[in-house]
Amino acid sequence: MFRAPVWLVFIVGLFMASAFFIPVDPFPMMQTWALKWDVIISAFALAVGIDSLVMHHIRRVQRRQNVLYSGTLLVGFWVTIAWGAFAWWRYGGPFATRSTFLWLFRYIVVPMDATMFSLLAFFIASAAYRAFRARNFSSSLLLLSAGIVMLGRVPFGDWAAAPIFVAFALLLAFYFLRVFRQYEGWGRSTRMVVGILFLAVGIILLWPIGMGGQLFPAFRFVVHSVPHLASWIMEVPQMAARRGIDLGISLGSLAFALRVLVGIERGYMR
Amino acid sequence: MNIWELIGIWFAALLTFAVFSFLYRDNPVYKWAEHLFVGVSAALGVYAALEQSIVPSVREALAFPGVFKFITWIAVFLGALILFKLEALATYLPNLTFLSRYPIAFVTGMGVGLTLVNVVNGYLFPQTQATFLPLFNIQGADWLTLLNNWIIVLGVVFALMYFFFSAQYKGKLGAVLQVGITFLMVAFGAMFGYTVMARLSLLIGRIYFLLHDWLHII
Amino acid sequence: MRFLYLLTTIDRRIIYGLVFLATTLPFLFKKSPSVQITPEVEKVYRFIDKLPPGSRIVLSADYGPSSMPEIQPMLYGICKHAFSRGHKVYLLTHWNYQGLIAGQDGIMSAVRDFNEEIKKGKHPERTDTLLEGTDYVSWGFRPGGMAVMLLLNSDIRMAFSRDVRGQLLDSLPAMQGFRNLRDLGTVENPRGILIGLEAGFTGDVWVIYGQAQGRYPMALGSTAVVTPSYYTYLEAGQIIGILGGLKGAAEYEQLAGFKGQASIGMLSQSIVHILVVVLIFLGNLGFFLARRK
Amino acid sequence: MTGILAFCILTQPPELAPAQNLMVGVRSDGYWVLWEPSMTDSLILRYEVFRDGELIGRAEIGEYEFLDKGASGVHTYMVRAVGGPRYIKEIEVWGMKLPLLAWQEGGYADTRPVSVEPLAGLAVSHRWQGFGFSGYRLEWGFRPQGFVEVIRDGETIITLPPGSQSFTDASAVVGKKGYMIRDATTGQEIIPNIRARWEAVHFGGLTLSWNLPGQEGFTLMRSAEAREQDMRTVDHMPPEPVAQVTGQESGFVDRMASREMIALLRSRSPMNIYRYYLVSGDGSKVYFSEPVRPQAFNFMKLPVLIMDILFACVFFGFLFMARRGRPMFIRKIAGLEELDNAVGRSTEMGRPIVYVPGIGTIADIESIASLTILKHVAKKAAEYETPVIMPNFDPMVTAAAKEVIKEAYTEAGRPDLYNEDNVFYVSSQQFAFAGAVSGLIVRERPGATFLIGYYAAESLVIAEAGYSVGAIQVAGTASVLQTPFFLAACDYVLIGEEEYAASAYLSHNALQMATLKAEDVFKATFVSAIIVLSLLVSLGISFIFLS
Repeated sequence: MFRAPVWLVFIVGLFMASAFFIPVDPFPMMQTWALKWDVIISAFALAVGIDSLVMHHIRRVQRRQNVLYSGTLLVGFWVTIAWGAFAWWRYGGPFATRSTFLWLFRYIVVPMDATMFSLLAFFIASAAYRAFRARNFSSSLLLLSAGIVMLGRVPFGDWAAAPIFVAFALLLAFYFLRVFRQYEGWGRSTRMVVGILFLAVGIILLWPIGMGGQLFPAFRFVVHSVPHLASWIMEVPQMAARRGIDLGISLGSLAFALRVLVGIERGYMR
Repeated sequence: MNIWELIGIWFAALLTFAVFSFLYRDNPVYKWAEHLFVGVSAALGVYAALEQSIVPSVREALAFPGVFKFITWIAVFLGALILFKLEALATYLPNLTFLSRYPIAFVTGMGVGLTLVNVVNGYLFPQTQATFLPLFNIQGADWLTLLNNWIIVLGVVFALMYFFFSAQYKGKLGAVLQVGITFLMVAFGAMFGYTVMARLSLLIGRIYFLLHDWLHII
Repeated sequence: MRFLYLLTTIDRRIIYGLVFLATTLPFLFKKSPSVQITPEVEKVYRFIDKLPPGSRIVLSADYGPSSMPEIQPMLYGICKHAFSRGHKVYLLTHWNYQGLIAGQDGIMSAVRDFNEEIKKGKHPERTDTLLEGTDYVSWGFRPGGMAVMLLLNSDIRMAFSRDVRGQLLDSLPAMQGFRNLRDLGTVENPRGILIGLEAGFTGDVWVIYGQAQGRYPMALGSTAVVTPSYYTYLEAGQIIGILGGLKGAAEYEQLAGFKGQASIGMLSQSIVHILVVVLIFLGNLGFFLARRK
Repeated sequence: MTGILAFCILTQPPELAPAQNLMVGVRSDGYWVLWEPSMTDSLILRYEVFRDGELIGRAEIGEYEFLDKGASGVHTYMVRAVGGPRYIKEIEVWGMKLPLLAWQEGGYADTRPVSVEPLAGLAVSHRWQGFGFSGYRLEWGFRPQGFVEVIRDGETIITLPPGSQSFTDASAVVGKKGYMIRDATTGQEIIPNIRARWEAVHFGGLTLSWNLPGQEGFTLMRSAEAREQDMRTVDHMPPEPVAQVTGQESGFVDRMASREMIALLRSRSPMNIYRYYLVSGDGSKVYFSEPVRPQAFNFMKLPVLIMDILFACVFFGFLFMARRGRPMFIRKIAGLEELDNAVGRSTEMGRPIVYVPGIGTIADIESIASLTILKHVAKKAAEYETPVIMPNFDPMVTAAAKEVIKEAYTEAGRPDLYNEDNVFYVSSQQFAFAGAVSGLIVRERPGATFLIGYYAAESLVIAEAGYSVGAIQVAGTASVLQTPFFLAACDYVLIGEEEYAASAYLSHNALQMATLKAEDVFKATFVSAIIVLSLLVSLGISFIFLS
């Protein structure tokens, strides 16, 4: 029973791949028409998705499980369907510019969707606060590059960057210089060196800020370098690592396409 | 600013506070708003599908001359087969649901064929070729380009080797994972920093709506 | 020491309150700071500025309501800039009704404001107001994503035979002589540009499938979440520039010389970003001081 | 006013000049006769076209072409320019006298007849080279203000727009590196950085060879017919001269056609069908060739085909080896012990485990990998007698998860512990699912949470809930955009493809092992290619797989 659709995938897949290599007559036209078929068929696929959602909630209402919520969903669904049909008849199309049907989109979907995602702004702040602790080398790198990029991309961020990094360097220096005695041998010396290093960085960064409070040229140089440092991090190291990861992922999608073409992978057929 | 818009803005503000209440705790008002949102957006999806794609496709199918019209009708018929997956039909005609596999197979075949070729032509080769960067003897280029080229080449190489699972990175080779994880951490940190601004823009958009459209303060 | 311990475990609801205040209060000051222009935004602005008048700007509004605050100011800014340079604007979308309505609202507000400016005489070279069909066209949505992009490379009318209002494309003056996206020329001698306003994966599909075959000039405006992944395309030369997040929109507004929604939001962005970094520092302060070994 | 008008017209010399350089182009729908206006065009009333002596059509004023529909075979064409002296005629319109310009059909002037016949024996070959040289790439560091002139051996070959910093000279010859870059405004001259560009597959160009009687020279001309993918002809380019050639020639390369052909093969822009013409010296004979179509196979994309075939061979090779049970080495992912001691610590605390498979459907690779890791976690939980609670986003994944957990419990020897309603479907809406799962985590207060699978924006909502109840969190997702949030909120994260490696390591499933090994082979090739070719570029030879 699985045979025919798997062969259809193989034939259509092979044709679309070979049409890429053959610029002469029949193939480009057939490829254009195959793409047109694809547009028509995926239009029907939308209907199936919506049907499974509505049927699921109808069953939950019939089984008396959270009737209020599933009821609200169904009422919302059928009211929108009715309003849409009226708008189509009245304005020649539900999404015509003057149609009142857009009221539903503008005043229910837009606020809900946008506010739902904006919750993440709160979660990001609390997650950053609780989890960005410089436990080891890699997590402190994560923290440092996040901090620089965050401060580098906002207008006043660069002014605030210098004092924050000074405080951070001095904190780390204080920690390492207090703790290095509890380690022996190699661990002890590295911690001492790192502590002194952070102390030096803190004082050097402090010097332009502390110079009599007025905007000393050195301070302005430090301030203006933060945005450039932020865009440099985005354009070079981030781009390189991202390219490495994406090359891996596209090899993965190539392998997945091969498995589906040959019919080993049939998840999509459920 | 007619009465409908006024009601709309007040209802949108109500929904916005309903969602913000989720910050405190999961509460019935939030659940009610959530389900209303799901129902309305599903119905809007129905009309989007009907008005923007199914109706124009069928209208175009009739408009094309002769043999092309016939070809387009095959596509519409093949597309209609998917409807056998609908639960209403599936309950009455369970043994016909297998028919819906053919259109899905056609669309999957299209996706697979295009992926097999275009991932290589559009991503693998161009991105790899863009990483063949000169590492020394660059006349006239300043030291920053040289440094950037080194970092890009090393970054891509170590990121790829970090996801290399056929070699046992023991002892000395462990350093490869260390350098790889360093590049990844810098990249993820940058992505995190970049995303804070994105999520904040959404919150700013909502606050702008509350202050500007609802309360007319700004 | 108790105070240090308190520093490391601030209750998350207090943090939510702080973020809410830090976002709301700056709005009341009504002062939008000047943003530093990054090269990738400037490239897009210069490219559109240098295009010969009457070239074609194709906008692909692939975003939903949740990304409207970031991308709508970009659409608004690009449309106003294109109209002031006398270019024609074309709008399509791959995100069914969401992108369609968001894009439609954006272009309508840009047209309305531009027409008011014309009436106020700000654009001496234009006497008549903008008309749908002659100055801007909205093609609407067709499902299929990749399929539609490849169709647009060979013939627009195969993918979109009618625009959103149901008018035949051939009947619109703006569509005369516009057969497919290759009429946008190439990066060397451009006659237009395709700008993908992306909030998801469609941007990569545009570059890998659309631009790789059509070779037309292309730029991407996107939410800040997705922007990092486009730097690889920028460096490889597949796109000419990126508008990243609300900051990208604010930079474009500043280049185009008007104070839009993006610029107003930048002050709150600064305050909250600084708040987040200070919170990270406080978390580490308590963490390190309390840590013995 | 009429006086002045009359004076300048009537003084024109009466005799007429014939149309100039008559040319016949061949199109799919017939012969296309083209000519340029005669010297005395102002006196000409119309042009008449004659085929083999008899009149077939005329061209109105301002038209200098005529399509002889459906014509084929050998014919002779001639164009007659009909006209005569002009005079002013007074005409009566509503009682007003208006001057009107009129012609006397005084005479006509004929062009020399042009005979058109197919060019027998014209051989066109597409020259392809593996590892072909495709020119020098010049790069210079400084940013010029004005226009930039690229000078090769003294003469300027191109002027680039201001601000350009690189140029590829496609018409270069191997070895001749006398390049100089001059900034037009400042006059500054520097030697650019020169790199030879070699291509894996290089299109050598269209080479023509023909053999015509008679000794005198010919003009080689070319016309093109651009045809869109749906076979409708888009536009015709009239024949334009390419070069002066002799009657016998073999191996003549037409450079312009090669460059356009490359553009076509690289990006399948409208398909140009070329046609060559040999026009005799005095313009009396025109030989036309058959249309030169692009080859059936687009060799420019050969590297893509080779890459696909290689990948398929490597992948299926590993698959058959894995199916026949050959042991394959996959390194132990550091995170795997984390999975086990997370379950262990959760048992010490006597609290359940929550496993969230993300919002992927059954067709996503990440959901399938997550189910494999679920089996390992469930088996470990069965040994420690800790309940596993699993909220789901997709009904299909729920059904599959139920089976996976049942198998894991029976393999661990504790089928009695399996509790049917610990694995349940929650919702298919992203944020409804996130809200419900975080509510569940806050209520159940699990000792350990596993967030493995495809995640989107809701990843942080769930991870934040897990963090607030102090659970040990192990996350794993290949969606790179969510990894930073998991890194911030979870104790251990499987980054990107480590999720697939973990599921392959745990399950030894042949298909997943083969995919991983095939990817590793190509990752190694890309790494070595980048290292070797970057060094080569530094030495001045840049190699491109796909131009």
